[in-house]
Amino acid sequence: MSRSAEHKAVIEGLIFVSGEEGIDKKQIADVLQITVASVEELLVELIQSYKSEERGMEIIEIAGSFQFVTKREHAAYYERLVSAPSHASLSQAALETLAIIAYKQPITRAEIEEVRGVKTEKPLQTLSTKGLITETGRAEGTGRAILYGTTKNFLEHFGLKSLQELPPLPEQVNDQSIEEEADLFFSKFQETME
Amino acid sequence: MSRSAEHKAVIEGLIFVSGEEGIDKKQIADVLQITVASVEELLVELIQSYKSEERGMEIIEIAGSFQFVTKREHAAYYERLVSAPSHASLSQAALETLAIIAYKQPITRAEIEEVRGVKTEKPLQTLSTKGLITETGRAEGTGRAILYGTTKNFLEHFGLKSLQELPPLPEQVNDQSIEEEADLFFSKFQETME
Amino acid sequence: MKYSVKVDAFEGPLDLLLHLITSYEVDIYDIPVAAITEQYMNYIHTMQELKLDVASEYLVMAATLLAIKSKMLLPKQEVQDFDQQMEIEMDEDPREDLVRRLIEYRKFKQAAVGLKEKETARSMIFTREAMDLTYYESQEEDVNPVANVTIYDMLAAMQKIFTKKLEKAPRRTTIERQEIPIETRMKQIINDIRSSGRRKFSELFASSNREHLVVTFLAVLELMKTKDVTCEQENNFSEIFIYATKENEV
Repeated sequence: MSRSAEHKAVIEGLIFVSGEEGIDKKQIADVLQITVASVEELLVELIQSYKSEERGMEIIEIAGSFQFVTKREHAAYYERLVSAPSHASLSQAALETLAIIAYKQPITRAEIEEVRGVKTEKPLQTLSTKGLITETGRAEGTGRAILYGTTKNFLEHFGLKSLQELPPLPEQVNDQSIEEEADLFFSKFQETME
Repeated sequence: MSRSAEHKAVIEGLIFVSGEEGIDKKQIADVLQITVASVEELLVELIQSYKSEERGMEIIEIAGSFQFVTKREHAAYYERLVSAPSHASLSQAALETLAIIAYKQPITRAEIEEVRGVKTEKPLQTLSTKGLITETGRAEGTGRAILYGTTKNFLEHFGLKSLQELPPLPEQVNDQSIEEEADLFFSKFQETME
Repeated sequence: MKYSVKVDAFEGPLDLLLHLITSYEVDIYDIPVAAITEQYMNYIHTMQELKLDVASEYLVMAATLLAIKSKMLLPKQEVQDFDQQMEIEMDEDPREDLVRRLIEYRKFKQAAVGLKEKETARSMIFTREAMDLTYYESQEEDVNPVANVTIYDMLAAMQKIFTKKLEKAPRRTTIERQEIPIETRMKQIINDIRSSGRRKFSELFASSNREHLVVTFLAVLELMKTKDVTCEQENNFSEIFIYATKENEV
């Protein structure tokens, strides 16, 4: 077996033994005593081989760690085996609160409530209990309110590589098009009035 | 993808998610809704493909159950992984088991499995080997199951003077937060009043 | 006045307003305040008639809407200028702050939908626990068995178990919350119908209690199945009348 083929096989094994906890590039590089760049190269090949072939698992990156997961299109089969859902879904209140925190962190409760227009104590508590958010510090000024931010668990719950992978907020892409739509609507409206 | 190729892929995934408990032919046949004979055929192919290729894992049969294990010739790498300074010495499974024993001792294996929802034989063995838990007696009643408790070693390694020094448990998950999940319209309105 | 109550979870007054704006297909940048306020007030009144606690935030928003409405009714003081458009633009629109809040809220409501999609995708993939690697550890005597693990990691593990348990729990709770037995409600309904000859379907659903509504509906279905009642409806969407079929015991 060539050197790099063996390394690739070991990377496969390392990702496998790490299970749902995953393993990052640095750890792999330390074990193989090769550079992170070499690990990256082999990882790309390995990930590709699981994608292209008729395989039951694939390698994904979540929160910087690589792990094996089953393929989405086979979900129905595994549901037959595992009775409980692997992830319970969050309530609408919790999801809205989490969205605000994810995009605006660090943020205080008062600021969240300002956006939602309702009290948000309970969703915050639920999200804390589930380990999706955490206190990240205290705001400056009077009161020194608690600042909230998302956790690594948050990335795991939503299967995100990092916070950068969050879809862009509608504002950044859409606000203009909404206004354009409105303008269009009005120009049409005026046309019909004339 | 052909029917049998998809079945083979799902078998691979099933063995993967079954972890250290493994899965037998009958269970696989039930999930795929095919005959045990067909499963056997696909299993042979799958096992062969892992043997012949340069892979990090292989599939073995133990007491009728199939599971993935790492390849023996890569042992040196895993030794390096566990001896790395960053490597946590207890797996998530072992930590969970230790936590349950610490807070609920004396406790039987069946009770631990009730809380965790999965088999706990291996974590118990690991914790015993590491001298963190020990048998403290036998439960009353039929079977007289072994009762587990933590050791003096456990206290020393975690820097505790006594069990009373264990940090209090996170707030017990209560009905309130379950109702929040239940997503009832009316409770929502009331919630916002609080 | 005709209005319909949408039995759905609104996440607050902003959510309700967005719903009204969407269902009446009006422009969020040019809200017809009078019309939307009327719909909003109808909703609040319905909630109150159903004896639901209306959250204070809903009432605050009602007051805000009324204030905006009255400001917009105030006559403009400036002289009719040739370029009227200019004047209006320079004047502060009393709706401005509300529109800003609605747009801000809508942004995150959409972001929540995005998260929900990610969550669903994530729930369709399965994984497994990390393998126990104790076998590979060196057997030297003085090795710390809990290296890199603190008491707080243990606590976090405990918390994770609770979360897992919680995640499994909700499926059961809604079903277990049946406090009114269907049989009891069936008896009530049949007695009610017998005393009055017939009943409007809608009259059976006067209660504001969700559970009561569900039990009532199930009770009616059960009574239809046992042929104790029959239902008649003249036209699509018209009122359904329920008649008792037998005079003997239920």
